[in-house]
Amino acid sequence: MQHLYLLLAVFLLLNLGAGMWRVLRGPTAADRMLAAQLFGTTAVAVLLLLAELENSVALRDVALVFALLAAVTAIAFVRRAWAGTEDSNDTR
Amino acid sequence: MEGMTWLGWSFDAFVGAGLLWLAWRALASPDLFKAVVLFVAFGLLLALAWVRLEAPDVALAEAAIGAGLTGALLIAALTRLGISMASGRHRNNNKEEL
Amino acid sequence: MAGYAWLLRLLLLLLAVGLGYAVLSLPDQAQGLQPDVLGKMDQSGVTHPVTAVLLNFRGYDTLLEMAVLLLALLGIWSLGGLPEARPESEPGPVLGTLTQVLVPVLIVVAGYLLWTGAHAPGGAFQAGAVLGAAGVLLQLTGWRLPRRAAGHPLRITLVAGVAVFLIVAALPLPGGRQLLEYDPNYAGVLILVVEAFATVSIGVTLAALFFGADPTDKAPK
Amino acid sequence: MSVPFLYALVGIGLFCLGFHGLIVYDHLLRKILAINIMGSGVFLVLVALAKRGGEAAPDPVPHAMVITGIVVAVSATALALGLMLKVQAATGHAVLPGKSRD
Repeated sequence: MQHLYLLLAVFLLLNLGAGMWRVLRGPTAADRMLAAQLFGTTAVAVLLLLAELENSVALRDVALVFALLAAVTAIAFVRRAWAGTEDSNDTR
Repeated sequence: MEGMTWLGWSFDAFVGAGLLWLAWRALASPDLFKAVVLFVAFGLLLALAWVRLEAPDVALAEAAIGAGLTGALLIAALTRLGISMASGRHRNNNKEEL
Repeated sequence: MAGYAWLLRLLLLLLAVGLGYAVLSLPDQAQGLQPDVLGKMDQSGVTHPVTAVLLNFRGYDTLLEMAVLLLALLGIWSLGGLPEARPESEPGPVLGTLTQVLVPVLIVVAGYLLWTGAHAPGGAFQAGAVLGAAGVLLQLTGWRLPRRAAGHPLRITLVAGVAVFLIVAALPLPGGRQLLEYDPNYAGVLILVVEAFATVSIGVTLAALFFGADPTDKAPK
Repeated sequence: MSVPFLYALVGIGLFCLGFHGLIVYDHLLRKILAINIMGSGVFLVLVALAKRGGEAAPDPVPHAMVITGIVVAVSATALALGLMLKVQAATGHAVLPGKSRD
């Protein structure tokens, strides 16, 4: 079981590479931002796997804080950067 | 436990390589918005490094500040600079090739 | 500059190699200060080593660190306001509901982190950061500090953390003991009081840093 | 070579990468990112070296220092961003005076 958890954590970490590709390619800022959000979600999953692995309550707290606060950057982006730009309806 | 240590090592190696690569791309990419997003992702990966180093206190602080505050601060500053999100270039007439 | 790029890279490579050599030549096994900290844990008033170091054994660091936070805020306020990005629209229904749900949850989580810091990872800085994020979220949805709260109430909240810490630090002085030398019998309660005020002050300071100007200022240009 | 030393070396790498970026790039936002990356490298070295006790719990003193360091870093970043915006408002460019505008 322990092997499986760590294997899954490594697999999720590799998934981040796929997200990276979106951050680098874009093409719009929203694509990059969503990819960064995907990073956050994957990190929560990795943290929960590590919490099971080490049987640690503290790591679940870290995952909780992560999940709660990942939204703040996205909202900052939507409110400050994206709303009102001339190309926010852009479908490129 | 042979496979366990091997998996642990590969996990650490991925995290370390990812950190260095994200830092390099964040500094070198010509688009400032991309740099900020890469820096936010760098903070997320750093929190995983703290967890692997048995520092959950530091991971909590990094999760709260790296995921929430730094990203919001940088994005707010970027908009106040007048950088258009679509191209990463300045919107006002003093065109700068970034 | 371009001609010296290779020289710069060479020097930095030398620096990296030197630092790497220094780190690798350190002993493979080292306990550091961990035995000292664990040996004194029963006098600290808490059971989590990191909290004991932060608020008892190395209390000076934490006290001055909170003063640094205030200094950063004073620095931003003395810039006289930052250019406003653009007039903000009303938050949509999704964002409004999300904020209504998320902000109370963030406050509860901050309280939990503060409380759990005595015996497990957590504490004033983490709780303060979560609280600060709640403040940032409120500002992003268009909420602004009410006019009457922006003057003295805000300032008192900002300095409360440092002020309470200083008072608690000075309490042992009349008894002939040193600054920050808590009585082990009351250390747990004192640390919780200091942490509670520090959490609120850190949270409000971080939110004010995001706002970027003294809210009592006349509207910046 | 063990796991803590791997992370310590990554920390050194981050420090030098950030140092390089701080010198080479002219845009102030990039310089701020570079300083943050340098700081993260230092934190990584500190926390990694705290974990050299093998199976024993890591040294809590560097952890406490890094936690305060993270909070100070974010407040310094906020101040630096404010100064950058003022430089831009005064000169029209977010670069240091006397620097080329690239």
